[in-house]
Amino acid sequence: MIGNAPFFVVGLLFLAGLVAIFMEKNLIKIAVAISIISSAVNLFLVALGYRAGGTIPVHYLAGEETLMVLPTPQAMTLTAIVIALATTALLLSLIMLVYRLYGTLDVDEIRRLRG
Amino acid sequence: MNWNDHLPALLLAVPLFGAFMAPIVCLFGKTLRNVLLIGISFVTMLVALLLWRNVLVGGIAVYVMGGESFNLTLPSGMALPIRIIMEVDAFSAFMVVCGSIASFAGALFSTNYMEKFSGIGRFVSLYFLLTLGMLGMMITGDFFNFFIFIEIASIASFGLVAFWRDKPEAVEAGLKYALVSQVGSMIFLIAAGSLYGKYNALNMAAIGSMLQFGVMEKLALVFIVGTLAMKCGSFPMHMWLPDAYAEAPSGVSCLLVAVSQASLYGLMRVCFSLYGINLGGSFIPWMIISMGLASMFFGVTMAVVQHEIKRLIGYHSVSQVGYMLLGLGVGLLVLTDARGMAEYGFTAMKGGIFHIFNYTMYKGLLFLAAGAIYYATGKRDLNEMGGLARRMPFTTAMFVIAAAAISGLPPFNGFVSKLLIYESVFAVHPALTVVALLTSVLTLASFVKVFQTAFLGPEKSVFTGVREVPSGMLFGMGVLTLAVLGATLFPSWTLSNLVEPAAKALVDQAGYIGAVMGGGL
Amino acid sequence: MRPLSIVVRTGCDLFAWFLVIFGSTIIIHGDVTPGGGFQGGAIVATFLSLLLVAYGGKKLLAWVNVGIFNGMLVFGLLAFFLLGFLGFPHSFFFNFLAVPHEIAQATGHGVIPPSGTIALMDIAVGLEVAGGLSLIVLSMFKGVRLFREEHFEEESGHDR
Amino acid sequence: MFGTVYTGFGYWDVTAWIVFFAIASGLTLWLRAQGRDDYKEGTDQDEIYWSGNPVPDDGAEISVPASSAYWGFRKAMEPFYKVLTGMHTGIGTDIVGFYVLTVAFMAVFILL
Repeated sequence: MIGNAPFFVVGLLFLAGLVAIFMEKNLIKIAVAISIISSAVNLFLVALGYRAGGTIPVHYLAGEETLMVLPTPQAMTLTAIVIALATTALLLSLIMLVYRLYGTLDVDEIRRLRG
Repeated sequence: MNWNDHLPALLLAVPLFGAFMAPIVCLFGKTLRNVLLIGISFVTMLVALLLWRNVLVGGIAVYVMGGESFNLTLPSGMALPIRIIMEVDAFSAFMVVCGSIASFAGALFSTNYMEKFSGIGRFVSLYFLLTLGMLGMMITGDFFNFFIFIEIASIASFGLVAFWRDKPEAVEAGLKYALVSQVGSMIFLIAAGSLYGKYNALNMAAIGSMLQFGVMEKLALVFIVGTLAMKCGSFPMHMWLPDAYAEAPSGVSCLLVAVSQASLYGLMRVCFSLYGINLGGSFIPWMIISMGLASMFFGVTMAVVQHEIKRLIGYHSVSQVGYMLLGLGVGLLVLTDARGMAEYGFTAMKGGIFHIFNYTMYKGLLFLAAGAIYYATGKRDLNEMGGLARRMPFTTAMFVIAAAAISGLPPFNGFVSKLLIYESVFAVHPALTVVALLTSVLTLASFVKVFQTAFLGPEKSVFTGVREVPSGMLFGMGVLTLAVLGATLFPSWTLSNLVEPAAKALVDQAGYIGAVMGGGL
Repeated sequence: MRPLSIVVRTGCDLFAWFLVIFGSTIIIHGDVTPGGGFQGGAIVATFLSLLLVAYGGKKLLAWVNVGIFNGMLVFGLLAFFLLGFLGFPHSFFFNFLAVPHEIAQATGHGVIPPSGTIALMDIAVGLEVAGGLSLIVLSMFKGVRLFREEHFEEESGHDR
Repeated sequence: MFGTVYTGFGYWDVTAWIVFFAIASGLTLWLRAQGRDDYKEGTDQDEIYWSGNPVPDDGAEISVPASSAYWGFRKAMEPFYKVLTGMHTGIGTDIVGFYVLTVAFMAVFILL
């Protein structure tokens, strides 16, 4: 049973992020919700590579002939974190600009482009 | 060391080099920066054409990044390919040619269009990163690498859509596109992770060879189809597209059109080559067809009532994507039924793929023409325009060609691809063709409105100072006009050399998998 | 932001450069430890944010020379591209400096680290990320005051 | 000369269309030339007939604005457009909502 616990946590985190996007009115909280979703996906990727009792997948540190955890999901997670950093930085800068130009952060008021 | 084998890597290395060199070159003044912008995008187009010729002659081009030799896909008896493999078959080569022509035309256009703005060094590097992301999406054979290229293209397009950071609408459009695209990418990543978790392979060909259609694969397929359909602007998820295309600088809108085609390519690559024959049931093909129909009809009904020129063209791109989804959806529907495929499925796919080429060309031309009007008059609202044909003859001529091509008037290339789609889709169900025809009529109606109000009509005193746009922009539009006229005058050549090999490559899933898994040596 | 008290500023003076040293050790040992270019670069970038918090905006913007971070960014990017390009007779990112396992085992760790270009690419990425993240911190800080005091000339192009 | 495209149900030939276009335009130009030959460029015959009133010199007053084009179409489809434009609210979270709803709809129906 313990084996599937991380995937339940991923489901809960993802739902929390998704619900927060729709319930929140403030743009910065929506950006936080999006980073919650991306951390949920990172946890999902890392949990994929886990082998029970595996050690760190670096020969230099772990020595020879031991059961190792899969390294590829860790590389995928690292890249996903790098991408999430870049998108969050750009998203927050855009939110800063929107606050400068619209004077508000309420997502319902930022709708000059409609129809 | 034959350079022909290294073309897939060169195709990505050249824009990457352009993006990294841009900050340095911009220190040495404007002309050197324009030379970099035009030169690098021209070289990318050359490499793309060479790669297309190679693939046409030599079959699927496989390139292993960082391997001993470029085609060592399964080193020393490994069961699965371990490195990132670029797999260029006829369909991706066709898409690379369309994308690089659009990128070259946009670069030519942006040299004059952006000269009055500051921060053009960042614009050039973002432009090349967007081209890199688009071309990478089209040739990569690795599924997680496809996600990385989607992200490169998305981040570059957020920055470019919100490039005029003091215009509130541009920043709002960039923000909304960023919100929906970021949620979509995370859902796509879950699909990529679950496919990796079950098959322990990231390479599309490797996953395709081992894939059985279970519950987890169904969910992964739905997440991928949903995200990629959102990125290319199909109906229920299209609302970011008219905002983003209208508010971006016009050279960038021309490239964004090709970037949305890259996600359409990804959608078709996953449906045809990854899932292919074991795409259980016909729910996904019918879903793609219904999304195509909805995008067509609601896109064009929204476009007819617009009175702002770039938003109108943006809504038209939503409806034109509907045609491609319809054509390729019908191809997907009859993938397993050989008689249906021979009778009308293959023609529908040929129509859909030919429409991708035509759409990228004339839609880019429309955005550039709208940008030229905006550059010359400074206005975007159709109510304030009138009688521009007197002062801007070249732009008017190119706009007429593009408008005739998009509404499918007989001699032009839009008509040929729509004809292929009408006749083949009719065999599936007449209602599909009725909606397609109705959309084409409404497209013609809205472009007659745009042409009459913007170009014809009496001379307005406020536009006496208007002059024809500088030559860089005219050359940019000229490249796309040449492509439209080429496909118009030589439809059979274009079909047999560009479109047919692409359709055959897309249908032939075994060939795609064999190129990588079949030892590759 | 106003500069903080003298206690914080002296603490920051003492501590700041050790951050950079710690970050660069993670970068340099990137290929044999779980660290690497990105994580090391991120730590080096915290040097600038620590200064920004301790000394406030005006003093930092007067002190810092953005050209250095631009130079690091572009140098790291071009070094990464060049290392990829040098592998060309074989393939784009070929690891042409790698020492085969048995030779490295026999002679112990020579001057060139056994992982070849991966280590050099790590250092290039570390430099690039350090420059890039510092630029992000600086431009986001400038963005806070974008329209207020700094005279923001309207983009002259589109409202002609 | 330019080759024909066979679409499985019919064919499309560019040369045939160009030949037809040349004949048709020749015919129309000939018909146009049959008009009255007392028409001279640049005289008062070129004046716009604005139902008798003096024509204003600035073209802005007499040009038809774009938003009034197809007003009948817009008026006839009023209920349809009220729903359609109502759907395009332009709020950021609505766009994400439509996307998540579509993915959920597809997930439900594919698992059925």
